[in-house]
Amino acid sequence: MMNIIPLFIALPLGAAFLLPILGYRNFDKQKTGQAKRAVVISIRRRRAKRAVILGKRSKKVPDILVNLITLTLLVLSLMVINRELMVYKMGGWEAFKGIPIGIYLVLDGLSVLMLLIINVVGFLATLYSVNYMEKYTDKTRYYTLFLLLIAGMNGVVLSGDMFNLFVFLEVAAIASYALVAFGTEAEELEAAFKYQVMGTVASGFILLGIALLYGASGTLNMADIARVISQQGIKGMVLFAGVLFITGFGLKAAIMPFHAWLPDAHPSAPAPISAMLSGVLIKAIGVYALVRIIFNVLGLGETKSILYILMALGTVSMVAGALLALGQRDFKRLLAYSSISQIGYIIFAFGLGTPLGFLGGLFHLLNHASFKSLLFLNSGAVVYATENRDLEKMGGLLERMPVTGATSTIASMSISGIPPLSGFWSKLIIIIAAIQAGHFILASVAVLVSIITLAYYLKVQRLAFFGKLGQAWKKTKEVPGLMCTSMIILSLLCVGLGVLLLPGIKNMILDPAVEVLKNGAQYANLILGE
Amino acid sequence: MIYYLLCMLLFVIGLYGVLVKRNLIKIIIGLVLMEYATFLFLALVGYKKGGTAPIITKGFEKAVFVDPLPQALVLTAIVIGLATTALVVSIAVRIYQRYGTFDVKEIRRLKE
Amino acid sequence: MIDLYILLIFMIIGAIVAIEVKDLLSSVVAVGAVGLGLSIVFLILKAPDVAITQLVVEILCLIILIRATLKKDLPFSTSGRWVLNTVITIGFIAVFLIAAMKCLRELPEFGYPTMKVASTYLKEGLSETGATNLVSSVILNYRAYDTLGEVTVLFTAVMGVIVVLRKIGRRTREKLPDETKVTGSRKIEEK
Amino acid sequence: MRGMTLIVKTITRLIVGLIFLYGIYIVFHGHLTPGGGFAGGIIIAGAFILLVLAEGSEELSTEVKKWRASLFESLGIFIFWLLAILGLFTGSVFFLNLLPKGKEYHLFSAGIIPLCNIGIGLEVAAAIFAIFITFAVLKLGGKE
Repeated sequence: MMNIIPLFIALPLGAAFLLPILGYRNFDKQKTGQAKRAVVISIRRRRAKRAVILGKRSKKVPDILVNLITLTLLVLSLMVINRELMVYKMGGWEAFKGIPIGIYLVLDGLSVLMLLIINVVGFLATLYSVNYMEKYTDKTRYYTLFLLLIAGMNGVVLSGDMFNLFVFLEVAAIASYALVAFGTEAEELEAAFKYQVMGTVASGFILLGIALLYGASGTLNMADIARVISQQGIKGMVLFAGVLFITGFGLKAAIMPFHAWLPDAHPSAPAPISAMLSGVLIKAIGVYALVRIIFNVLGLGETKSILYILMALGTVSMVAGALLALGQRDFKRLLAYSSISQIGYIIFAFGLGTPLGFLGGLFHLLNHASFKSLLFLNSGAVVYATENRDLEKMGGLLERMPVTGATSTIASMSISGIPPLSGFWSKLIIIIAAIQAGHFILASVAVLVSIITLAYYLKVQRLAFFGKLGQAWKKTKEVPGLMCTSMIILSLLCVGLGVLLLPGIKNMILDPAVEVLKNGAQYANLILGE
Repeated sequence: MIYYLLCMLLFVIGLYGVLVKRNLIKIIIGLVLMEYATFLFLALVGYKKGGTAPIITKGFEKAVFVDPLPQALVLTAIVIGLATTALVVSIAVRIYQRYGTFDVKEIRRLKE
Repeated sequence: MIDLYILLIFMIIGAIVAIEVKDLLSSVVAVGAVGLGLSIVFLILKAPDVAITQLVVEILCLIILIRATLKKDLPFSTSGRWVLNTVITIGFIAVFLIAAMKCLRELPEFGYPTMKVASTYLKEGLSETGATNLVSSVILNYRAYDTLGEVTVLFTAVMGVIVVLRKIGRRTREKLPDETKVTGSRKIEEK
Repeated sequence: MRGMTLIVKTITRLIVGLIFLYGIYIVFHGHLTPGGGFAGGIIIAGAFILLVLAEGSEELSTEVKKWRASLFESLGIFIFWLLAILGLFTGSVFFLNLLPKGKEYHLFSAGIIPLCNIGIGLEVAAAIFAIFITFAVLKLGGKE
């Protein structure tokens, strides 16, 4: 059972390393096929021809392999639900006199929640990519980078070691830089450059924070650092490192003053990647890592100043993201600004510092992954069918693309908080938590932002899918089956995720995750033992 | 203490280059300088007065060594830095192909 | 350690030159000087492994950067800095340095590291891993998983470089090469 | 990229083998002396880079070179990955150093460390060469 944990990283990595070798086989056959056809020897010619045919057939191999891998990962992540806390010691290095000397992987409630999000969205995005990525060249390398992205994120959420977290964060981040630039058009390159510069600055801050913590504590294991910090009062150091981490991970999560790269980077990527970036990446390497380090490692859950910083950042990005989204005409850009606003909700909820706030934040994180990735997939479907992203030029697409239209309506209703859908419940919890903590003004701001959200999603629906069918789109057809499948599954999730709040199911997924954050610096004792 | 401060100064110079300069290559140079500063910081943290390099030779098994762990971290970080630099330069070169310049003011979307 | 001071100040001057000089090629060369200085600093700090790697990586970085800047009509870096932006940046940097100064006091004094985990490596390293190079025993045995991640980062970057620098990225209807054009447009019609 | 003068070419041909051998030495002695897979790999790549810089890249079929470098890179990293999951197959943990430790100060010691170094060396050499060759074939024209 324990050996499941490294598989989350080893499987996608192995497949990623294998794919270029498969790609080389294809290339080699094509090359030799072309070269040798000139040679007149008939046997060779026949072989070369067969090689070309084989090459065509084996083009499907990467598709199947990658989908199998992500499906396996999904099954594995379903298997780890509702288990005890597991600590995996890499290389079998046991603690020496109570000091951990190897790298630990830790699987607790919070990691399970993140693993579920990553692998569900990852599987659906690969399913979607099979057809969608036909528009681009070099699909094999696309899959390689995609698997590396997933492996990096799984590594981040499972890691129990500061430096290891940094390394896997870089794997995910570098894969995402390359994927944003995948189309190599001017717009994509500029977005990728901006994204990478911001991302590298963030990594610099994070590495500096890690170096400071190592210098002060002499260890890199998260639990051990937490113990050292609670034993000796290194107050100033912890605060400074906390600010460094908030800057670094805030840049990765695109919280408001650090958001400048997101509205360029997310729309420029291919649609499945936009879904992964907006739905998962900014949460896994931004919000998750920030929350884990601030609450569990540095033990700043009680420190008022840090909580106020988080709340202020959250409120600002909530409001500004929504206001900026209101003015957008580009479908994907609007979605990107909306992501900033929703991340603001999540950070705000964590900043409240109460158990109900944690519950709201985590639940909203889960919901946002489902509806935002669905919306990005929808926008991809619209682009796939019409080659157009401008909302003003669309209109009446529901008639021609019923699946896309219907699923996007569900997602829009969910994100703007229409009652029976999942988005409503998480926003409700966040607002109740804010009122409970005594922040009436901020709670009313959250309600107001929710109304603005409704307004701009109504605009999307009215302009793109309802109304009169534009003259240019008479011949538009619904996208292929696999793309529809993944959109339908995600829309079912949007409707059904509210189930997670029912008593029996709540204590399987959400409660353990809230428990982890509530425990704060107790984390150390859970992992190292008393 | 002074060493640490000088190291922070190097970090800040790199940060200044990234934030203020308006040329893609200069921005990349700023990033590289920031990386160097963090490597230097890690190496400084692990230095032990009077220690030797952490390589055991026959007859000197009990010598005083400097801390090997930050050195391992720096090795990892150097390779990560190289990877980042290679990718960012390739993107910059590609942008140059499109616009014929490294100047941010000429490049539409990078203007802030 | 006077040599360390001299080298650090040399590196800082090199960094300022690299940021401020107009000619891009000179600025790349200045970065090279900083990197080589860093390599010597590693030697002084008794880290020969890191020094070797820094040296070779530095040379490689230079090759890549010079390749990017070698062009006849070299565009000179414009210093188009806006006053407000600069003032904000410098203010931020000043705050950062002051905060850093306060926090750095809590670090153990230079030359006396805590070595909580590392003392175990030094004591048990040779008998547990069999490698006499303790850095090597850390990166490939105690923390081998980090090294897997590191190799993966390099692999990812190579994939990224090849992907970013390929000639045609996107199959649009106009840009298709001749033979795929037929199948490509047929595909679009089918949908 | 054009090649260089005859003097450079001749000297390059003389020393390139030595550089290559030195890189291999660094890789193999990674667990005994400073160096290891990364430094050695980059030195090996340096030998090839020197060759390309001196001879020029026009005569080379660089497309094939790029693919082949990419292939070797995948192979190298795959070796390392296999060594990592070897522990899982034998029923215990990831990254177990399961080979005997051997005698100290000898070339064949330290379990899987030298093998890991070889895998890393191959990967790094191929990776660096792939990056270089991709940059080398690029035509830095002005506006397209």
